[in-house]
Amino acid sequence: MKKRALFTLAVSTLFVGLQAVGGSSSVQAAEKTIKFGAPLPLTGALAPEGIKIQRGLNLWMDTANAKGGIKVGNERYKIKIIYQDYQSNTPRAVQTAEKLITDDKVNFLFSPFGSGATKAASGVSEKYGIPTIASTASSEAVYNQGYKYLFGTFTPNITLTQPLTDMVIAKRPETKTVAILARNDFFPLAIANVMKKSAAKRNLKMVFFEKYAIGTMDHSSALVQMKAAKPDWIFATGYLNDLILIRNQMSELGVKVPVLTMVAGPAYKEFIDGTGKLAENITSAAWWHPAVRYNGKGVMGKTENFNKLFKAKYNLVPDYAEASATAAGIIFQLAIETAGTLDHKKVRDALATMDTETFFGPIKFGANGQISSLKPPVFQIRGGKPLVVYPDVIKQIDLKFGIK
Amino acid sequence: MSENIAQLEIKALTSGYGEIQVLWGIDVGISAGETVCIIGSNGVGKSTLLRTISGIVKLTGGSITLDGVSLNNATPEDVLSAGIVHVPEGRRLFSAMSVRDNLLMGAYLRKDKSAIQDDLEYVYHMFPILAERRRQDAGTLSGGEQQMCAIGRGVMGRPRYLMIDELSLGLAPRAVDLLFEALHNINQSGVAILLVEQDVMNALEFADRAFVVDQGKIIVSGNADEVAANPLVQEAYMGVV
Amino acid sequence: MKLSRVSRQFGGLRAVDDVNLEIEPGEIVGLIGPNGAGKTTLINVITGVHPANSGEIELDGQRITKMKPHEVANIGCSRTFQIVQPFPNMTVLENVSAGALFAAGAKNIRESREQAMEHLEFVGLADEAEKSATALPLAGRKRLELAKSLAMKPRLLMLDEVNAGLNSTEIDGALKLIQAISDRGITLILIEHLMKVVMSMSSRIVVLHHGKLIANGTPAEVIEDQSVIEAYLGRRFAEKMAKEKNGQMT
Amino acid sequence: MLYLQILLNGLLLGGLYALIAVGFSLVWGVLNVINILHGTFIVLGSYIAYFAHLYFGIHPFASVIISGSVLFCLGYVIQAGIINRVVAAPVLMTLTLTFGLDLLLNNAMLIAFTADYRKLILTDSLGSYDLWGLILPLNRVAGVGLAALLTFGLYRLLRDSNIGRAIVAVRMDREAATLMGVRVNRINAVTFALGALMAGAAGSIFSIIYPISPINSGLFLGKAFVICILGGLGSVPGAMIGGIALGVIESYGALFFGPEHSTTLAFVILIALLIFRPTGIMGRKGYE
Amino acid sequence: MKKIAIFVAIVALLALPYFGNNYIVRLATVMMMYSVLALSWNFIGGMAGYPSFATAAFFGIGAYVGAILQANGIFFGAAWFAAGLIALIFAAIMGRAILHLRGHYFAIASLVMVEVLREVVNTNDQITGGGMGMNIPILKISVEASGMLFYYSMFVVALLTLATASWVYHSKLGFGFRCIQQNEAAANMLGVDSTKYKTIAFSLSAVFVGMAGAIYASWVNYIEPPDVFDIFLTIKPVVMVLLGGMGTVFGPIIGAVAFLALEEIVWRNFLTIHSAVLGLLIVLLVLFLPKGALFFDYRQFFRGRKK
Repeated sequence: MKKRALFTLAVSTLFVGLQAVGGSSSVQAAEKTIKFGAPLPLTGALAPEGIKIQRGLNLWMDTANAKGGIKVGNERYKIKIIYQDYQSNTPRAVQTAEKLITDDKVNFLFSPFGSGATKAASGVSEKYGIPTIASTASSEAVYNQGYKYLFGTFTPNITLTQPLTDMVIAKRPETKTVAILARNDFFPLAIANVMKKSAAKRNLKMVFFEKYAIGTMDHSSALVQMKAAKPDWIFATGYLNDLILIRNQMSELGVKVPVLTMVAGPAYKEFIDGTGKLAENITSAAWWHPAVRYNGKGVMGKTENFNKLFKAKYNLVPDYAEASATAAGIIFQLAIETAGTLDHKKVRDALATMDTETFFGPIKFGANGQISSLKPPVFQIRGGKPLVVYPDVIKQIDLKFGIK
Repeated sequence: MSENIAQLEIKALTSGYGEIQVLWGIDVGISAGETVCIIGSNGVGKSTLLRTISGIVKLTGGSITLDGVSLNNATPEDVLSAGIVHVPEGRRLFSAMSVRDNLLMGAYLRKDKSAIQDDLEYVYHMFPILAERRRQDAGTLSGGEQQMCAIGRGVMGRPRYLMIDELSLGLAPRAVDLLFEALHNINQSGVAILLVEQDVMNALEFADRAFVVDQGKIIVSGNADEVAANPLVQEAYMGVV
Repeated sequence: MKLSRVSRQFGGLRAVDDVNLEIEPGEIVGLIGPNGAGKTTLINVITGVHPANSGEIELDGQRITKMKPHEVANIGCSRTFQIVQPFPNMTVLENVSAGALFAAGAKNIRESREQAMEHLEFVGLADEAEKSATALPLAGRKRLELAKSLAMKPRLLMLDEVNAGLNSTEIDGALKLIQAISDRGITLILIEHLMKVVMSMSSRIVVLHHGKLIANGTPAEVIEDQSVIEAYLGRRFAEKMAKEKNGQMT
Repeated sequence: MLYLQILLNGLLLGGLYALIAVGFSLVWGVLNVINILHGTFIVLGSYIAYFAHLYFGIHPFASVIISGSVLFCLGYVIQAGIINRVVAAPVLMTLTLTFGLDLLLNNAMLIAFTADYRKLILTDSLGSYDLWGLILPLNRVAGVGLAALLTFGLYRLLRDSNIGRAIVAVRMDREAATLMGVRVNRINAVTFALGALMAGAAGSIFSIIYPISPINSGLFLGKAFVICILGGLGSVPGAMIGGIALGVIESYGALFFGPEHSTTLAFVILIALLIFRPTGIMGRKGYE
Repeated sequence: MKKIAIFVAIVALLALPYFGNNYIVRLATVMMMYSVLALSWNFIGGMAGYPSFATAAFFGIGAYVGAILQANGIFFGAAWFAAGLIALIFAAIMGRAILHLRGHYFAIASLVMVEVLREVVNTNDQITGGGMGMNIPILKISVEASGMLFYYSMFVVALLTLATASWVYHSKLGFGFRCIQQNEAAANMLGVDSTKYKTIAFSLSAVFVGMAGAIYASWVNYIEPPDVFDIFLTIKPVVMVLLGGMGTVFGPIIGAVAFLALEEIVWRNFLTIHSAVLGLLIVLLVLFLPKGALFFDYRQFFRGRKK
């Protein structure tokens, strides 16, 4: 009896507390706001990625709001982003997206993280006709569903691997063989498959192609086998933790190779911190890099300015995921301001016809909604920093070979 | 014997498990250095009596005192510290532990390292076979050796009162003789012994005094020889008069 | 019921050692022996809990040696436990109806309840039917155990220490009940530590010691048996008694 | 040579695995509690090592002492304060309880340290040694060496110390241990704390091998499960043999079936073992 | 009284899509799904007393079987039904193999089933899409219609599960489960074929979960191994049943509703610490109310008048 009373007390206190917290946040709607929904993986396996996107979005929101918000016609609206954690669980992301639309009544939506979840959730925004920008989805399969309301800031995966392949072969013609080790997961596997295609196109011989399970704690067997195949080029995909572990184990097992490419991670500061000297000479490609220089429109202005603001807010150098999230916000803002209304259909049309430039790069979407104007840079880690080696316009340094 | 003042005093003791009462008012007094045996058939509460004294089972009424100090609410640790050691029925050795480690467990509460070593030697001296098998797992010993180990483990607690439950159960006669001899020696060193035993004659021959328990009460008590002659004993066991 | 050369080992220990035994329908057989003699193990062997390592067991000509416990139960061979094992979260009635339902083939729960009620009346627990099984005192639980076994409509019933822990009036009651059960034509095996109890009841007594069958005969024969006395009271007591007896004779 | 190298890799991995499992196995064997918190404890140990290195320059092998002590205290408090209240309850209860505690602690770490992967990098990394073509990754060898030392230390503690014997005694016969004057509640808490200590120490060693994030706790826990079943419960040698077996199985599994199947293989073996030999390779006989 | 209450509840739930918005309908669908999971787990965990952690395995099997069949052009209703059937067969076979284990060993064996299946699905990418996940053909009907379709489908499965639970509870089968739960050895002695009964309980805990998994897959259009073989799918039903009362007919449903309510409130209001709050609740629940938070009230309520 006593225990039950105690529990009831605890639970009811909790409920009251919950209501208080829940209530207070929705009270102050005095000034006009535009609500953006952002279902993100803030906990679970993808939490690091989710937090990056949140950083990027927050930077946009704060910067834009500081400048008075979004101008719609003659009125100014403050930006409000409603975050929901979908716990790195894709179906939950779908559910969350729907909740944001029907329950929180958001005007616009940002996609969940990655191609898989974006694809799954895009059905919901299409259903309700909510313009949605995906800041981290690159697979063409996501955009080839015939949806009208989905736009994405990442070019197809092949735009990452093809320039890389071309460049490696141009600079080092004796490159003949390639080995691929891929995480058995949506994006890493997709990029590995694309790499396979790019390699085949250039007549590189595939001497090793293996997938590893999610949560693999030891890559030594695969690496020893790979070493025995003596490839000229090793291409490893996965997320941060996988790539850090693979790089460390490569060094432990004395796997040496002329070219080592890793996707997606080397662009992240955590990767360079986590591998130290071993990061040196690793190549990678991403959709954006802080070294790019664009004379952007919108609240961020030039790329340099974005880098500065980001540094000031987080004391970090932004990476492509963070930049893409900020860019997604700016794209929305530009589209809404162009449309001069919050009407979903009109904003959607503004997005579809958009042709402009931001700090992130030139923005123009293809017929399927995926960005077509972006030229992803290839970069290499040199002296602990990712430096651009391609395209030539923004090149910071020449590609160097040899991984110890 | 009767002029000895009882130091372990049990009065009107009742106890049991949950709602089931097993002991219905036991009165026993045991003096220092005495040997006492408790006999009676299965399930009459002999083991429960020992378990209540050693604090595993909570008493529900009556009192247990040692030298006038109440042990009514004592934990097994307190009882042990007070000098009462219980060698449980079925030996209950730590079977995958070596003989030596089992013996050392008996001295768990003691801090006097050198004295523990001495006592270890004393036990080995008393049961040379244990010395031989000190590294062997206790579970691999024969029944008799296990009982020796259990008694040795009890002795390692430096008891003033040693309570032994079912000494000879399932053991060969030769082993039983050895054990009784050892108990005799232990008793000679000043330790009082409270023995629960089914081999009536052996028990009565060994003990100074005896109690017959039936249905949670003491029905016969007195000098061992007198008890041996009492026809109730045989009845209590075999149902024949 | 027929056991031929039945043995069961646990590790190195022969808990049941080469036991031969025949029991006629309707008999009351007392199975006795000191602590650890293997009585309960023998029951476990018969009921299939610990199947025999060797030997054969037959019930009415049917071989039951390798049967599982529930199969043994279903052919009319039931037992009670030394330590009573009611289902704690069920009522007394539910406990008994379980026996009727699963072993005696009651068609549905209602029928099993009706049957159970009869058995509860028989053992004198009808008034406690709706009580929780754990609320019964020990004597009541022993009766419950009996009712449960009876509900299984057994041909052979093995009673494992039904009297342990009871006081003398309770024992008298239990004995009457056992007699009544026997009067229904059910073959009984009484496992007892106490000879006292079985003496009056049994037509035949079987004594186990160290897993071996050391005596098999009428109560009067068994009580005089030297090895039985030795098993019970210890070697010396037995010798002493033998001496006394010899003394009387000469 | 390839096979030999993979055997070596498997053994090294197995040494680390053994360290993951040994504390978990101890708690399971003695308290009969499946400690879902174990993985999170390991991660916490890694963070302690990481910050000790970052701010004070303490080598992770030295910070084993710090993380071990911190985790010991934390474990003691959690057991004595919370878990002990239901230690006698059925499996389901204790398991659900530690699951709830794990959600709590893991979330707390997520907030305190964020989910970002961190990695401790040694300034004076030992590199590798080439032994007639066989590559010895020295950092890992040293880590495994320390792991073996710690495991052996626990083994000796359980065998030779008074408290260790008491732990073993409680595991084998709770009531008999009580009769020896052992306070079972205290031993429970000490055992749990020792389990946490081993987890913390493992975390310290792992900080130079694995990226650190609260997300990793599930991985460690999963391995601990498999190893315990492989090696049998509650014994130090069992955990060692189970760990090494798993390491070798995974390594050769990756070679013969491809890396994507190596964990599956381990699980399949585990389920087969459970079905046919639930006491593990070592059986019940293995003891501390 | 009891019948009226159930009738009112059913009518209210049937009418729900006509009053609630899409989000409410979605939430109600989840509620139905949770009820199915909790009721199903209760067969093996609550009634028969075996701590099964295999729920996610059955759910995943159902989801993938349903998805694969639909991808191959099978009508969705048939695919859902087949999914339940396959889950049932799988459980019956696995149950035979692992139900002789007890306590922790059984718990782990059932848990490992989830891991093995996830990996098997992950690596057989020809059939399952592996790590790339799987898309389920979208039904060509309106948003509202599809929301209602999935809600009602889940509702029917939940009702089916409830009806089965109620029938089992009052039948010989459930009686046997309870006997096993309380004392398996004694149950055997009474003639309960415990192997058979346990296998039935395990299979019952699979069939409806399999169907729910298949409906779920169709509902979200996209599944991937870590999502449908999710350890939380295994743990949540346990917490729900603990919350509502083990081994009862309605307890699991009440637990499921309570859990969902808590989950939603916590999830909405404690963005970054929701799992900690959930953890705290679980801890409080186990420490203070091991018999179920809502155990007593409704039991009295339903039982009180009968006698």
